Amino acid sequence: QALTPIKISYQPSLYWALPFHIATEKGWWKDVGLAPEFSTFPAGVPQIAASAAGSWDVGGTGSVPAVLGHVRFGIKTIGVTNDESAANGLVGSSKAAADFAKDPAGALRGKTITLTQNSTADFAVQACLKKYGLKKSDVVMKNMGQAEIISALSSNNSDLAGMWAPNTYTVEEKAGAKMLCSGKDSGAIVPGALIARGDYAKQNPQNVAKFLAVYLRAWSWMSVNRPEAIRMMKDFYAKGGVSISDAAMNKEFDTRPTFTLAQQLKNMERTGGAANSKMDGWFTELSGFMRETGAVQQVPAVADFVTDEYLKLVQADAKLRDMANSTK
Amino acid sequence: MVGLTQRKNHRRSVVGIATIVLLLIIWYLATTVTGWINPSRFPRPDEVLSAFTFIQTEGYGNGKLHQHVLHSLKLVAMGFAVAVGVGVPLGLLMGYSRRAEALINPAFLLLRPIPPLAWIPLAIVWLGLEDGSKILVIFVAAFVPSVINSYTGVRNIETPVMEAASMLGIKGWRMVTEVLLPGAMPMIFTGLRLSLQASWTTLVAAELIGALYGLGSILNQAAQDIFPAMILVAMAFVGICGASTTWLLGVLENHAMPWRKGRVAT
Amino acid sequence: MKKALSRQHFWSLTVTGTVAFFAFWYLARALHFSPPQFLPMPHEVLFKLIELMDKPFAGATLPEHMAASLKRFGMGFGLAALVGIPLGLSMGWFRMLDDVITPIFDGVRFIAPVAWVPFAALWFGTGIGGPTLIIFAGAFPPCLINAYRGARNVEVRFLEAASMLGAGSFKTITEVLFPAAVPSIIAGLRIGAGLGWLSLVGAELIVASSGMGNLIVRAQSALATDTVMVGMIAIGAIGVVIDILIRRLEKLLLKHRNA
Amino acid sequence: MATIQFTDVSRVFERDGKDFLILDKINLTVQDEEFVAIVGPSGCGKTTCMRMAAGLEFPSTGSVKVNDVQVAGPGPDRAVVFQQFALFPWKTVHDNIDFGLRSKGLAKEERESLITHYIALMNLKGYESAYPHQLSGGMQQRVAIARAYALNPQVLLMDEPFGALDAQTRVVMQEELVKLARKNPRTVLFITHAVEEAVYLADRVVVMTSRPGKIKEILDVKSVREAEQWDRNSKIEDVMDLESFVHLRTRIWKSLREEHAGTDH
Amino acid sequence: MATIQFTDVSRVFERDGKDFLILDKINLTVQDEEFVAIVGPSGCGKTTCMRMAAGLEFPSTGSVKVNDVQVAGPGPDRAVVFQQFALFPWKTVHDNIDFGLRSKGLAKEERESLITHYIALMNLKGYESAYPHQLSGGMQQRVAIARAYALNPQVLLMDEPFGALDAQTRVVMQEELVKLARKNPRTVLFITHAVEEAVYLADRVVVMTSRPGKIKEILDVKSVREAEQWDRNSKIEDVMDLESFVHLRTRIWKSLREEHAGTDH
Ligand SMILES: Nc1ncnc2c1ncn2[C@@H]1O[C@H](COP(=O)(O)OP(=O)(O)OP(=O)(O)O)[C@@H](O)[C@H]1O
Ligand SMILES: Nc1ncnc2c1ncn2[C@@H]1O[C@H](COP(=O)(O)OP(=O)(O)OP(=O)(O)O)[C@@H](O)[C@H]1O
Ligand SMILES: O=[N+]([O-])[O-]
Ligand SMILES: [Mg+2]
Ligand SMILES: [Mg+2]
Repeated sequence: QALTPIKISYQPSLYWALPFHIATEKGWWKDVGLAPEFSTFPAGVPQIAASAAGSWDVGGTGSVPAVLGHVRFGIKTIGVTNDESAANGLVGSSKAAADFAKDPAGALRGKTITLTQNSTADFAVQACLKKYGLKKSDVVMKNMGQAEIISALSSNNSDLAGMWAPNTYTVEEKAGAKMLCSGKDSGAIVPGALIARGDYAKQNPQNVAKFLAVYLRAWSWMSVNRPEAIRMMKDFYAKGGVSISDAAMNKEFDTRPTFTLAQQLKNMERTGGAANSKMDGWFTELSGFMRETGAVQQVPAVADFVTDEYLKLVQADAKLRDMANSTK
Repeated sequence: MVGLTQRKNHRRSVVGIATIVLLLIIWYLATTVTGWINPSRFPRPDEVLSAFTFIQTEGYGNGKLHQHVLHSLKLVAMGFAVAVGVGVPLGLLMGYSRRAEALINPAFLLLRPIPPLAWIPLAIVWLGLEDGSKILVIFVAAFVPSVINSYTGVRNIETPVMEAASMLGIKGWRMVTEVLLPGAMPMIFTGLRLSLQASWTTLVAAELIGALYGLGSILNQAAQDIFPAMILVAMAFVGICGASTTWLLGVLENHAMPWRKGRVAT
Repeated sequence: MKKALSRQHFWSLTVTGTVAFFAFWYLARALHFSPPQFLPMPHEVLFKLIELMDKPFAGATLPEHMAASLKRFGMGFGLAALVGIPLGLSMGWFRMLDDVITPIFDGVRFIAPVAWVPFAALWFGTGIGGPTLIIFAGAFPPCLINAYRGARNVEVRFLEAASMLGAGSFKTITEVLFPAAVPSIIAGLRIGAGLGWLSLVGAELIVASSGMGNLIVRAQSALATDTVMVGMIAIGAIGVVIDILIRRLEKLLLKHRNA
Repeated sequence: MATIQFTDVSRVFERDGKDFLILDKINLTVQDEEFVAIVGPSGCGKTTCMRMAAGLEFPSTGSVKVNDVQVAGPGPDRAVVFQQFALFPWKTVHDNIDFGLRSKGLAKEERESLITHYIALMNLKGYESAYPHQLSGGMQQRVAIARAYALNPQVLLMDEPFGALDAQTRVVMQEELVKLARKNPRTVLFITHAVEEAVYLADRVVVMTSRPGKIKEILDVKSVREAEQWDRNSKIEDVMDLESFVHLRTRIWKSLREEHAGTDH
Repeated sequence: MATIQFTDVSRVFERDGKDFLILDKINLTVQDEEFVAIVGPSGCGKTTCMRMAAGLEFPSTGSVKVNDVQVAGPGPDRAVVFQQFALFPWKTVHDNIDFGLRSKGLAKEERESLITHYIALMNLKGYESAYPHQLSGGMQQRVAIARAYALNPQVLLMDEPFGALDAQTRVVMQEELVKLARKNPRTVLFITHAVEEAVYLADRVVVMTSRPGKIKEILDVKSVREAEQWDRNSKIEDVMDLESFVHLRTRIWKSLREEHAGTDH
């Protein structure tokens, strides 16, 4: 039987993208009759913009671009890649870290923070500021790409930065920087999003379900095969030019919760027809943040784009469900 | 025969304005009534207008439009000035002295083809996140045309003119100020125009380096927000600034070379 | 005019200049002008370059990255030349076309090729289309302007001779304007190739999986300054090679004309 | 049959917003197969006259007719030999001559035989595939003349065709033009600054006044030549010392010097 | 006192890796205040000779001396008038003349009086602040000559100074040069293609052979002029019909034609 092509997009060297690599290495796509064509993007924004040109059908991205993608191009969020709350946050140079240990609010007030605006790291940084009783206007924020931020931080041209993993590990290991306050520390839940182009999902629900099943299978497998997974992770990160220590890789596994099919469905369970699931809460928070930054003009209704429809298709199909839960 | 006829300027501007108006109408029709173009892929005129009003009144990307424009003008002016200040004398020197050329050329050849964008990492590391690093990136882009054109300008001074100068016993500083500089002036100005254009086209890259204000930072921010209408507003103002600074340069050029008055401009 | 240097003298100065350049580089490090991890030494860069010839970084070896970039460049630059030269020549001949296109063109030429990145993503996405558009945006203006200027600057006597000999528009454009404008067109191709090649780094922001631009951004993120420099030098070297090739083409086309 | 007829031709040029009268009521008819030379001070409008006959320029008032038809534009019936040759530098000798023939839509064979003929006539054999820059000035000029002649035009218009040549080469070219004109007579309008050249070549010499250009006088060289029995085949240095030649030459000289004193050279 | 002395001067040029002998054993002495004209076929090496006297070019063998001193480089003692005028386009008439004077370190007043003098002499009054492109060709040439004369050089070197002018303007310039030479005699080396010009202006005319350039013959015009009592102040058209003039002219003509036949024009 001929394989159905499907265009999958992700960002290289990110923890949540590892399942794509593993599924490919293991040859799991053809088990569900899919032939993936991958495209990768350095950040979420160009990734979702490319959906307008039909460059991809499904994929994973940060939750901030997921919301923006819905508002601009009708992209659906169909699941969660991982909880990366601990992996996004405010990073400081060793000097800034010392000041921060003594007086967090004082160490931040009036300082310049370099960060990538409209990113999950931005979201986490805002939550951290709130936690220490600071307003946005109490600091100066400079918008830069992650690569520029790394250069600036490591050459002492910036002391405070909003970053995400594995860039955080890079600066921790190579420039002596420290994570000062993550999303997790500040109570900001930062989910990663599994996404699908709206019209593609509508026309090919089964393909989307198959995609989800393979993705979930990879997490299931990794949960019991960490040493091999770490080996593959090393390859995968290297492809994106990232080289971090084994310890940092293990830390990725330890600090970034992932969700099984059952957990995903539970996170998304709504009662009484209201958008009141756990995930609805996360994404409402995020949307509020984006309204504040001006990235979107109105807070979008979560029910319009966060949907468990496709996970339910996986659940409903015995073969796919088994696959999603398979540790082999 | 069309190609042989003299072009009249007023006719040109009438056609030019008509063309632009026509384009605006086509744009309007294509994005609204007819629906040929999906507005999510290219914004409607009214969206652009409201983006313009928005940045004018409420501000966008840390500031109002005029703050952005002024900051970009400042960056371009500095980068351009440094590039010209270093590039023109260097080009004159390399043009005049074969020794200097042989000596300097290797470094120039090695550094010249490296894209300004590729300098960003080093610019940040060396000069930090303030204006210095942005000016360096603009400088890198604007430097090359200034050098090359000044060099070519000197080399293209007609041999009889150079021989006349040596026949008259001209040497040293007088040679530079009274022969090389005026002789190479037309080419130098061509170089300055190219340098200016390079400065503007590099602005966006330069402002990737943590800019608070600037048209480039607006472009970057609007790209991140996927706000095509705002992108167009920023593009339009980059175009307007580029065209007006070039016009200013043209005015300067006319005054700088009184001996060319009444000749056909290139 | 100054006399040409003897070959020996020229090379001794050139070598001196080259040595001085590298000496300055080492000196900058010795004087702690910049922290070591941000200013690798020439030999370190060289070793890195040799290493990257067959060891992949960011998913591909250096030659593979180069090949990916060159392919995109070829498309964008080829298109720019293919559209820009005939259009520029036609604008030089048909006044109406000139009047219509020039004002549009004057407005857009100050806009950085990288500024088109968002639209390139919106219109063409990841395929070859997006990068092609951006490289095109860099290379097109000089191709067009120089073909146009070349055509406008054709000596009137040639045009008069052509019309006296009964040539029509097509024949005039192909057999008079084009050959007469060749030097100017070549200069435009050289500048255009340079700018197109520079825009590549921007273009590769939207396609992250390969290419020289990607290599540099990835290396920057990994704090691998030596790899960044290898990328810069490789980009520079290819730029020089492209320029040399175009000059060869010029020699070929102008073989029969005097200097 | 081909004639060129200027009737009350005036030409005004605008410069810096002001109108300048350049040519003032020119009346001149060049007869079929007649060779007319125009001399006159620099800037008097000679080139402008010729360009009007070529259709590259138009009168402000009056009319220019070739064969009783108003001139509307350039065409291969009126071949022009420009002062700077205007050969296409990117075409070989062969292709330069061929360019106009192809425009006329002649068959390949016919074109080749014409090209061979004129290359031989102009003594250019062996140089078919040379490019203009590989030729000396005199040879380039012969190519330009061959290119014009090959079109088999009714009218030949030549604007200081030998002006850029050194004096020695110039003489050789004059002699060749005389030979050619004998073998292939044409209606010719010939502009020159060199009075000897005009007297040696022309049937009639038109002397113009300085700006605004008017016709000052017309000298009938042909009747003198026939009366004095100059040998039409002789070299210029054989005739230029003849008293009748010297007399005509000096007469034109002086007429021109009067004009020259009036202009701001 | 100023003389120019070429002794066994040969010059070889390399082109495409091959050596070409351009000048072959030139021996010539130009006496103090003598006016020597050189004529010869195109490419025979006339300009090369002149450039060697100017110090812009050097002999391969032999020596070029000015005032018995070997020429080592250009200098304001030997003023050059180039064929293409070589005025500085970015300087006014006044400043072009002044440019060389400033190099000589003269005081401002003295310079101004010299400039005024030569501007008047060259009939350029009123054009002091004009730029070269605002002048006609003849006027530009007069500025170039004024610039050269103002330096008060011992030697004047002129390379086809009137080659680019039309025939009428040329005559006016020739007459002005004769007038000037009478008021301010100098040692002059003058290159031309026009034989009449050489005969009209020079004391001696040197005829050169075609490549490699050798001196073919030297004609003593001065003795003829003095013997036949040509009026040195007369206009060219007054002398050019004199039998002695025509005879000399035709003699040189024929000598050149022989050379010309030998070159591939
Ligand atoms: N397109 C034009 N616009 C304005 N003035 C012009 C134009 N063409 C020619 N003229 C003027 O017309 C006059 C006559 O020019 P034309 O070229 O016919 O002179 P000419 O007799 O051929 O002179 P020459 O002997 O120097 O070639 C000149 O004063 C010139 O400046
Ligand atoms: N720098 C050079 N390199 C090689 N050949 C040269 C150089 N300068 C002159 N020649 C050659 O030397 C010869 C003599 O040149 P020169 O300019 O002296 O001739 P000329 O007698 O002044 O000719 P014309 O009358 O055409 O001005 C020519 O064949 C020329 O090609
Ligand atoms: O995926 N993000 O770029 O946040
Ligand atoms: Mg004329
Ligand atoms: Mg010469």
